This record gives sequence, C-alpha cells and structure tokens, in this order.
Amino acid sequence: MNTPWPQVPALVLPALGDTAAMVGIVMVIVVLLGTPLGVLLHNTSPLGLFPRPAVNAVISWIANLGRSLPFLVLLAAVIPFTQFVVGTNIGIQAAIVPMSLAGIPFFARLVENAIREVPSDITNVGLVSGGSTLQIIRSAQLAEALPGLFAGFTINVIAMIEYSAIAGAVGAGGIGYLAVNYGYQRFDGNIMLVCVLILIALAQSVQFLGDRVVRRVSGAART
Amino acid sequence: MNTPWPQVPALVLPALGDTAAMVGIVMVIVVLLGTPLGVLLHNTSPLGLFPRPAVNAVISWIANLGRSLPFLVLLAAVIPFTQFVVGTNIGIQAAIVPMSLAGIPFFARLVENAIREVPSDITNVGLVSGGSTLQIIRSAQLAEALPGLFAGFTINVIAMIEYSAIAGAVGAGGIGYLAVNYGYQRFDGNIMLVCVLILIALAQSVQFLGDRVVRRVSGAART
Amino acid sequence: MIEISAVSKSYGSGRSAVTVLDRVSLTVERGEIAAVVGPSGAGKSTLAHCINLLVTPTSGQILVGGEDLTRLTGAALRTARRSIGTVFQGSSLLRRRTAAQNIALPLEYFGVTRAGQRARVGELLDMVGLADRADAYPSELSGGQRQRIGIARALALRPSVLLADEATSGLDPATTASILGLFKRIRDEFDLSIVLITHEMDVVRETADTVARLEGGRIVEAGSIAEVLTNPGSSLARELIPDRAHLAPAADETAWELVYSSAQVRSDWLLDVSDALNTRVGLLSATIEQVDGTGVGRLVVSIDSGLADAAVRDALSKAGLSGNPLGAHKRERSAA
Amino acid sequence: MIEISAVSKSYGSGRSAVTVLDRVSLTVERGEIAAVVGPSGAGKSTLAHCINLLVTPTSGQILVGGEDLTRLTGAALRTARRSIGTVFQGSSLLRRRTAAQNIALPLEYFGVTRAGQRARVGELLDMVGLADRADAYPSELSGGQRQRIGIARALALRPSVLLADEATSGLDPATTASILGLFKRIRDEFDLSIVLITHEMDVVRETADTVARLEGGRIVEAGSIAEVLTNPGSSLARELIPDRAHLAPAADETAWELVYSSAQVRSDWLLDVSDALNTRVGLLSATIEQVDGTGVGRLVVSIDSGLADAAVRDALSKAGLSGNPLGAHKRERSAA
Amino acid sequence: ARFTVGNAQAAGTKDHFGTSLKVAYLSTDSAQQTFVEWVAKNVAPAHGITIVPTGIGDPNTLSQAVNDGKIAGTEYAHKPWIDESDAANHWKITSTEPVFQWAYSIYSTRHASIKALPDGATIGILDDPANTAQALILLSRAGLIGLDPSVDPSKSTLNDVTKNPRHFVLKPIAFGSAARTLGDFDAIVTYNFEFNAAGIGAKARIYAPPAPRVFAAQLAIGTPYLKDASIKKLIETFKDPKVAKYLATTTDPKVKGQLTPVSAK
Ligand SMILES: Nc1ncnc2c1ncn2[C@@H]1O[C@H](COP(=O)(O)OP(=O)(O)OP(=O)(O)O)[C@@H](O)[C@H]1O
Ligand SMILES: Nc1ncnc2c1ncn2[C@@H]1O[C@H](COP(=O)(O)OP(=O)(O)OP(=O)(O)O)[C@@H](O)[C@H]1O
Ligand SMILES: [Mg+2]
Ligand SMILES: [Mg+2]
Repeated sequence: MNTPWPQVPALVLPALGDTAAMVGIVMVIVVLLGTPLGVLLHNTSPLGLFPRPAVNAVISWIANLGRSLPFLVLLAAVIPFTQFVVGTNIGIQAAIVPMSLAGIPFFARLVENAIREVPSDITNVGLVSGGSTLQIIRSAQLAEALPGLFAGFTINVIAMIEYSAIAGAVGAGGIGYLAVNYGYQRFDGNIMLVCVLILIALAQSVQFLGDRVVRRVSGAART
Repeated sequence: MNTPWPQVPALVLPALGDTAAMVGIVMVIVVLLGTPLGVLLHNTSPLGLFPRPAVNAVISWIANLGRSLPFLVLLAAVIPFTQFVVGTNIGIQAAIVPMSLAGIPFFARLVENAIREVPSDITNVGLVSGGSTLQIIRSAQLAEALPGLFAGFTINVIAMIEYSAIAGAVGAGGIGYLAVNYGYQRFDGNIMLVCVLILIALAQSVQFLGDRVVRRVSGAART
Repeated sequence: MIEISAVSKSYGSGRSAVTVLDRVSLTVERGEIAAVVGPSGAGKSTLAHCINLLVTPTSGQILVGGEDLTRLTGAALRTARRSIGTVFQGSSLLRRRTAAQNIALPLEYFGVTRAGQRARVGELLDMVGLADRADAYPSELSGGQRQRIGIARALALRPSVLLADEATSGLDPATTASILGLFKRIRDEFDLSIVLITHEMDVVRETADTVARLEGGRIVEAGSIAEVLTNPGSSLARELIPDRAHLAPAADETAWELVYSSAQVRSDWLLDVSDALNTRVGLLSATIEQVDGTGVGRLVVSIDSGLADAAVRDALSKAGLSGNPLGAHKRERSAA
Repeated sequence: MIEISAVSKSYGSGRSAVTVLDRVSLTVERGEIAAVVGPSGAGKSTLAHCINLLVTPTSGQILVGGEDLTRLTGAALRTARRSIGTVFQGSSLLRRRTAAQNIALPLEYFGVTRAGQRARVGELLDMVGLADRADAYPSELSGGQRQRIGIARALALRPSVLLADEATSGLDPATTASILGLFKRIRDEFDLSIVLITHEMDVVRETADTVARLEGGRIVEAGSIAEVLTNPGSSLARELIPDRAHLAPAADETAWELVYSSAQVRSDWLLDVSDALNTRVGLLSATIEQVDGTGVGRLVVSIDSGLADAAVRDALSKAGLSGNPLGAHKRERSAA
Repeated sequence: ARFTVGNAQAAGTKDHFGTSLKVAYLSTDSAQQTFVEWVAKNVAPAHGITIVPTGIGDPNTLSQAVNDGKIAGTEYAHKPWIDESDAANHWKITSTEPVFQWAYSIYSTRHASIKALPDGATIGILDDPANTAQALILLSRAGLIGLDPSVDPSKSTLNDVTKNPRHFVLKPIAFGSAARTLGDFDAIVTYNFEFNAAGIGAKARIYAPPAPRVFAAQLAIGTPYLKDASIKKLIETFKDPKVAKYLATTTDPKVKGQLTPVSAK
C-alpha cells in the first residue's frame, strides 16, 4: 500500500512544517530555561561560583526527573499540566510541553558540562575585575564555553527531533511521526524512505551548521 | 485494574534486571566504539591532530545517521542487521543492536565535545614529548578530558535507559518498557508508580555516581 | 592602605595540612611601591590572592583602605575589588575575547558606556604599547604581549591598589622599563599602592620603596630599599645586588669583597683607599648604583696580599665600606 | 647541531598576512648555549616552535643533527622530537597528572619501564628541587614550581637539543642560578646544544656562549658574548650590561660613561687614568664583570670638568676603555 | 523495504516447535494476556500441548518472530492487517481461525448520544489503515457517514467518505492516546479496551454495535509450519467451544466488555 509518489509531498511538507515548528519553539524554551538551570547546576556545585550543596542536590534532583522518565510516560504523566498550560492535550501545543520538560534538563546538563571546563583562572579574572555573579556567568563562563554550548545545542536539537517523533502520538504530527506511522505501522515504503531521507538531511544540516558555528567560535580564539 | 501490590515485585524485579543487562551491555559497546569514533571526529577536524576534511565529513555523516532516525524507525530499519549479528529479533540481544547503533554516535559526539576543550598547548606537550598519535590521544586528550567524558557517559546512560523503554517493544522488557506498557497503555497506576520511582532512583544514582566521579577527577586537578 | 596582620593560610587539614602563609604582617602605605620577593613556592602569590580575596586566609586580618574585605559581600565586595587591580602570574586572558575586549572587561562590568570603553581601552593599549594588536586573540599574541594585556586590564578602572604578580617577568628589559615607568607615573599621579611581586632584583632596586622577603610562608626580612642595601649583614642585600663573576687577582694580590655600608661613601673612595694603604686597588667586578639618592654597591677588588687584613678593613671602614678577603677560593663564574 | 637557514614564517595570507620571522639564519653548535633575546613579540617563541616543528615554517630549512625535520613523518619524526627537549613559555602541564606524572610523560611515551620511570623521575625532581612536591597537581603548585616541572620534563629523555623558552623567568635568583648550573652541567656532560630564549640579561652574560638579538622577525645582531660585550658601538652590549642609575657628579665635575673596549683592561685602570689625568676619577655607577675570562664593564665616572674631552678620551683609550661625557643631562634613575 | 530471514531453513524440520508452543499476545493489552493465559491453563492440556504465553509489545517484531518460527502463533491481529503486513514485508503468515472479537465503540464525554453530536463535531479515529477502516465502517453502520460502495469496506480510507451530512471532522489519533485526549474531542471511535484500562466505563460509551467480523482476531501461524502436528493441535485448542463459552460468559473485569465471541458479520 505504497503511497503514489505524487501524493508524497502533500503528506510530507506539512509534517516538515510541524517538525520545524515543534522543534523550533521547544528549542527556544529549552535554551531560555535550560541555560540558567545548567548555570545553577554548575555554580551551586562545589566547583562553582556560589557552592550550595543543598540547593545543588535539589536542582540536580529536579533536573534528573525530566530525564529519567521514558518520554511517553512523561508525556502521559504531565497531561494535567499540559492541559493547564496550553489548554489542550492534542496538537503541536500539547507536544511542546512534555518536549520542553524533557529538553530543558537535558540541555541543562550539557550546559553544566560545558561551563565546568572553563578554567577557574578565568572566573578569577571575572571576580577581581569586579564583575557581579551574573556578569561573570555571562562573560566569563558562558562566553568562554561557547563552542561547548553550541555543540550541546546541536546534540539537543537532534534529540528533540527524536522526541517529536514520539510526541506525534498526541496528534502533533511531524516528520518523525510520519516515518514511524507510515513507515513502521503502515508499511508504506515510499513515505518512510522520504521521511528518513529528510530526517537524515535535517540532522546533517543541523550538525553541519552547528559544527561551523563551533569552529568559527573556537577558531582564532584557541589556546 | 491496578495490579495488587504483592504481585508488583514479580513484575518489576526481572524488568530491573533486564534494564541493567541491556544498558550495561550497551554502554560497554558504546564506550568501546563511541570513544574511538569521537576521537576520530575531533582529530580529523581542522582543530584536530590529523586534519582530514574528507574523512571527517564521511565519519560525521555516518555518526549523524544513527542519531537522525527516530529510534523506532532505526530499530525497524536494522532488523536484518540485528538478525545477522545476534541471530534473533526479539529479546535483550535484539534490543542491544539498535540501542548500540543509536548510542555509539551519541557518545561519539559527547567525546568529541569533551576533547575539543583540551587546550592545544596540551597536545603540543604530547607532540614534543615524542608521543605517537595514539599515545597523545590517550594521555593528553582523553585523560585530560576525563571529567567531560564521565559527564558525557552519565548523560549517555540516562539516554540509554530512555531508549531501552522503546526497545522493550521487541520483547526485551526492562523497567522503562514496563512503565510505558503498564503506565501508558494499561493504565496500571501501581506498576507505573513503582517503575517511575525506580527509574527516577536509577537516574539519580547514575547522576550522583557520575557527579562524584567527575568531581573526584576534576577536584585537585583543577587550574 | 593595605594592612596585613598575622595572616595565615593552610591547605588541607589535620595531618596533611600544609601551611603556606605563617602569621604574615605587612603594611603598604598609600603611594608606596612594596616589593615582595622570595624563593619559588614561598607563598607570594597566595599572599596577593589573600588581598583580593580570591583566597580566604585561615586566620588573620587584611584591611584595604581601612576596610576588612572578608566582612564584605555582594555589591560592597565588588566595589572594593574594583579598587584593587590584579595582574596575575601567567596573564589569564579570556580566550574568546580579543586583546581590546579583554582590557574592556572591568569597564564593561563597571557599566562604562561603549564610547567610554573604547576611549579608555585605546589609552591603555597605548600605555602598554599594543595599539596595533587590539584585535588579536590571546592565541595570536606572544607571551609578553599577553602579559601586557593583563597589565592594561588591571589598570582599566584606575585602582587605588595594584597587585602585580610577576607582571614584568617575561618582558624584555626595554618593555619592563616602560611598564615600571608607567607604574611609577600612576603611583605619583594617583597615589597608588603597589604590591610588586617579582624575582627581578633590578626591578626591586629601581622601582620599589620597600622590600619584604618571604621564605617558607614567613617574612624573614623587610625594610626600605636603601636601608636594606646599606646593611652589610643583610642577606636580602646580597640578593638585591647579586654576586658577579670577577676577574682573577694577580698572584701577589688578594680578592676582597666590599659593600657600601654607609650612605656617605665618596665617589673617589677607591683613590682614598689606595692612598691610605699605599697600594693599587684594582677592580675585579663591581656593581655600583644610586638608589634613592644614596650610593649602594658591592664589588670585588684586588689588594696587595702583603697588607694586614686589619689595616685594609680600617682603610675601607674610613671610606664607608666594609669588606672581607675572599681568600683562596677564586671563583671563575659565580653562577653556582 | 641546529642549522637554521633563511627561515620565514607568516600568519594569514594575502593582504592580512603578518610576517613573524623574516629569513632568519642561525647556527647552534654541539655543546653551545645560544641565547636568543629581543623585544616582546619579536618572534622568539615562533622560532623555537619552528625547530621542534610545532610550527611549520613558511619557507627556509631547519636541520637538527643534520636532519631536515620537515621531511620526517611518523616514527622517524617522533624519534627526532625525542632528541629535542622543549621548555614552554608558560609551563603547560597536564592538569590531571601530578608533578611526577607530568615529568614521566616522555618516559612513558618512550616505553621506559615503571621502575625506570620512577628512578628517572626521582632524579629529575631532585635536580629541580621539587622532590617533596612529587604528588602535587599543577593547581597545587606555585608558578615557579610549575615551571621547574616543565624543565624536568624537557630533560627527561636526555635530549641532545634543549629549547628553553623563558625557562627561568619567574624563578627567583637562587633557583635560576641552580637551573642554569644544571643546564651547563648537562651541556658539559652530554654535549647538549641549548637555545636559551630569555629576557634576563644576567642569564645571558653568565650562561650563554653566543647571543642573537631578534627584532621584528629578523636577527639584527649576533656573536659570542665576549665579542659583543667589548664592542663599544653594540646596542646589544648596552642591553646586556644595562644602564644603572648613577650618583650625581660634584658641581665641578662631569659624568662620563665608559665601557671596556678591549680584552686587556688592567684591574687598576682607574688609578692609571687618575694618574694620567692628574685628577681624582670617582665612581658614580658601575657594572664590571668577568665573562669567559675577559673583563667587561660599563661605568659612569666623574671627571674634573676642567679637563679637555680629547685628553680624557686619550687617557681612557690607553687604559683600554672608551668613553663619552654624559654632558648636561643628569639622570636621577635610568629607568625610562 | 524490509526483508525476511530465517523462514526457509526452519520450514524443512517436521514439528518445528515440539509440544511446548510459544503463543504471543500484544503485551500492551492485558485482556489478551488474560485470555491467552486462561487458554494455556484451561484448554491446552486437554489437547496435549503446552502453551507458553509470551508478551511482545511491538506488532512488527511479533509478526517477524512468527514468520521466523521463533513463536508458534499469535491472536493479536485481524486478517486485513495480517494480509497487509504480509504483502509489505514478504512475511508468510496465515490467518487460520477467528478467535475473538474486540469490542469497538464510539465514546464521548461531551455528548450523551450519537444523535447529540453537533454539526462539525471533531471525531477522533485511529490512524493506522485497518483501524481507520473499522471506524469508518462503524460510523457508516450508525448512519453518520456514507462510504464509497465500490470500495471494499475493510480497506476504506478517509478519501472514500462520500457523504458527511453533519460535516464531521475526522481526525486521526495514535493508538494509546484515546483515553487521554477524549476531552479534546466531541467523540472518539476506537477499541473499548483503550478506555476500560483507563477506567472510562460504559457511561461514556455512546454507541456500541457488534464489531465487524472481518476485524475478528485471528490465530495467526507461520505458513511453513501449518502442517506441523503440534500446530494442528494449537488450532484445535483455540477452536475448542470452551473458548467461545469463556468469552461469552466470563466476569473477569480484564476481559469482559473488551473481548467478545466472534460476530456473525
Ligand atoms: N596565530 C597568529 N596569528 C597572527 N599573529 C601571530 C600568531 N601567533 C603569533 N603571532 C604574532 O607573532 C609575533 C611573534 O610571536 P612570538 O610568540 O614568537 O613572540 P616572542 O618573541 O616569543 O615574544 P615574547 O617575548 O613576548 O614571548 C607576535 O607579534 C605575535 O603577535
Ligand atoms: N591548593 C593547594 N594545595 C596545597 N598546596 C598548595 C596549594 N596551592 C599552593 N600550594 C603551595 O603553596 C606554596 C605557595 O604557593 P605560591 O603560589 O603562593 O608561591 P609563590 O611564592 O607565588 O611562588 P612562585 O614564585 O613560584 O610563583 C607552594 O609551595 C605551593 O606548592
Ligand atoms: Mg607565584
Ligand atoms: Mg615568547
């Protein structure tokens, strides 16, 4: 029951749009909330700018929550929250909530890892230069960890495309779900092939762009 | 239709064992193969020890393949390969193949990111100390990036627990799948609760141990 | 301006504790350049880091401008830190910022406008002679260039205290001289207190007002430069005016080591001594210099072996010098 | 041993290209200690990195032990590199290895047994005076301690060529002397060729056999130390024996700057000159030293203003010195 | 583009499975699990075989295992799906015998009956082809829509809806999400078990006709093994009248109202 080729674009193009919308919106949320969470994770740790073991334990615990549940279980578990936030449990809006909840802690860990590698010499420069904690975080920690952050961002985008395939279950659609649904459940080789090719192309482009940015940022500025 | 509490351990304990087996075996494979892949990714790049743009493009492309497909699609697509490698398509063995295929490139990217942050001064020390490429990779790149590698490992273990929930569908079971199956599809609150608690505990322990190792490795050795 | 009283710092605890600073007390006045010298690992950098509070002392008190920094937090601590410029041993630049952006960092933190930053950074780049390297990244700079960027950054906010940890080691003599000139100029203009940690004794002699020697975490000698240098028994003086390889005396002569031990040595003392002993005193090696208007010096001279040591000492002492025969052990080079 | 011929190195390309080394040629013989000096950013480190091939020259050739390193690859290059010890400007230690493990790195690479490593590392730690810090991590070491670990690492494989890029800047005088003593000892024992990049002129005078001055990527002056120092016109000599702040001459006297311009200056030349001119020559500042058996010196003396310049020059020249009156411009301190 | 391994070499062996037969159920469905376990315990011994109930979560993996002779048989799928997947994957799996019927209904929490469904109501239907068809048949039997008569109803798709007088919006949803998203739809057409498990009972069931026979669950066997003696016994086991009686009379809440005896049409 392979879909005739002429019908493929009509199925695939909107799905591509859905994926772009989902991943795009989610990544904005993930970066906006995951970055501060990662910064807190690092800086409340014994190696950070303001070590607070208790706070660190709590934040770390919360961050792990989002990552420890299988996405489908998370999606089901947060339905009341999703309903509360976006007023519906189906469609792209409904997918964005659990995707963000899974993506934020994931990105937070990547941010934590990236800024942990900034030598303490550098934060010391920030301190003696009279920077406030926020200023030091911005200019000494985040800015110096930029290649690591971009690389983490790339990894995160690709993981979110993966999640969007699962989130398709709540009617959010998207190219990943199309691949699973048509390719896997409907045995429609054509659609599957197209979806897989698009997914690969998507991942390659994200990685390619990510790599270019990373190299650009780390290029001249290497020690 | 909640499973009575006394029956819960009989369901959960074997599942826990399955998860441990799956994730354990997969992580061994992932570390063994993902590390060299990540090392190659970094060192064939313009910032690496032996820049080879063409080789880098090819490796990067292959590494992205494994990450770009939704896991369920990957799992289906590699069935012949799985059959070839482990001689079956069901059970833990069958889950290990697609999980490794997804996990290896994921870890490779984390390895690449970690060793990119090693200052080139350090690899220069390796070069002038007369190290072979392999020796420099081992003692200057990997050893110096140890905290980043352990942190990446932690992230990877947690991601693999997530994948095991999906791979459970091929009859491999596991605690994540139990959560999805009983929690999501069968609405069995008791089992779901127990599974979720175990998954959280698992993620917390992995993270806790990971963090301790990371801090131990980076502790005294910080600049 | 900086009052350090009985500051100690230990790392680790219990049995494995290492005491890096041991009840160090030191005062640096407003407008004073205080050199801190001492062997590698003596605790000099640790002391500097106690002043800017990168390291919290285990005990003791440090007042900067009359304020106890350990009691400050948040904005107050930030303000206090802004009045302390720090040049790190080993520059520590942000690697993803250009030279100019590195210098601008404290200005940015302080909230200086873009235009204000540009102007001040331009000035500072000129001061350290790196106007042409403004847009280079640290990895594109030479070691000495990086160091100078670190110096410019420390001066950006016109601090009232400057901690210079080996700020000029690794700079060539001409650049060193220009940086030290800069330090003295801003000291004179802004009444800056400078803690100058260095291993270059020329720098100490030429720049510092006082000097303290740290050894194994304790201050073993301290005083004004001229005081120290004219004290014949001072081992710090010996370090400040190092031994030089001297020529061999003639067969019938003995090498004597002399030091200026008075502030009133006449410039023609050599003729005086020669006349008094009725011999020809020869110069085998010499370091003579004016420090704060006073002549200081250490020399090795050759004196007729036939003369009684006491007579020689007497003649020298009359001229304001003290001396001792080097005896049999002639040294080819004084390196060891 | 090291033959550098017409080596150039540029960064960037086209219009934005910067030439950092410009047709540099230099030969360092077996057993020779060759100092390379020059202002910050002159290209000294780049030159060192061309020798160990961390930087590939844009053009020119470098032979080490007769071999062109740029033609080597793989194991052969590795072997060649093992015969070149490099001390980096800024130490560069592996931060997750202890001091001892950092020193052991080249030994490990070479395949020395555990026991062999332990023994050699122990020796090297003793040589640099850090036996008690063997198990400290770089972050627990002082700047100078880190530097000494870098030196020990460079010597671990008993190289036949040593590139020491500011190996002793940041070390106190006593430690510097002991490290230089070590360099000379192994030079004598193993016929080591040493390229000594430094800004410390004392180090050059006391340690090096030859010296080359790099400026803007070119060698502007070079020669053996004694040659350079007794050349009155040499600006390198002026740098090697720096100006000192001198005392003010009396009202009826003029300050003259003198340099030893011959290898045969008698030690009692001051008396000779005083006698010849029938006046009392006074010492206002002086640096006199023995280098390779020759006396070298730069002084400022006071001479009666009534004497004709020509007469003074004549008397000086007879004594083997050359001199010029400093005239009206008296300098308080010579820092600027 | 999936291909098949393992089938040929297995086929040569007579009585490939012996007397201990793995019978798979879809592990996401507790009714099936209960049913197979009941058959294994109460019917199989009398037919001289041992049934080992085996839960597998993924339909394709399960079918692949049946095709490869790793599993003796299943009862989790209906004939249209088996035929479709056979064709797509070059599997050789035969539907031998209808075993039971899944109750399939229209649910709503917003409206009390199908009559009350407003003009333009949004109705959720399962998004895989066979279940889409089943929902369409159900909706047309209820007179809510009309289907193209020239198309085999068991293969009908959304394109075959010719009459839709009340302008319903038919929205595909994923298997497993019905109970969680019921509030977002005017009605959902799907298997009863999707709601029973979630505790949504008869109250929300606004239309419950007998399920179409064509969608009855089939005992599916790997074609090469059909002639095995043990497989014959397996087929006999499921044909046993005790099985139909159990389905009709059981009070086990895991089965009742979800699995029913095979329909007449
Ligand atoms: N990657 C690069 N791109 C552009 N210019 C560079 C680069 N690396 C170094 N330079 C420039 O090359 C010149 C020589 O640098 P080098 O490190 O060799 O100087 P140096 O003589 O060792 O100075 P120092 O005494 O300060 O260590 C400097 O002006 C430096 O700014
Ligand atoms: N974290 C630490 N743990 C243990 N010992 C330390 C630590 N940090 C520094 N030390 C030790 O403290 C001593 C003083 O170090 P410091 O850096 O203050 O020396 P310094 O006088 O600046 O030496 P240098 O001239 O070599 O820079 C050294 O012996 C060093 O090994
Ligand atoms: Mg120090
Ligand atoms: Mg240099």
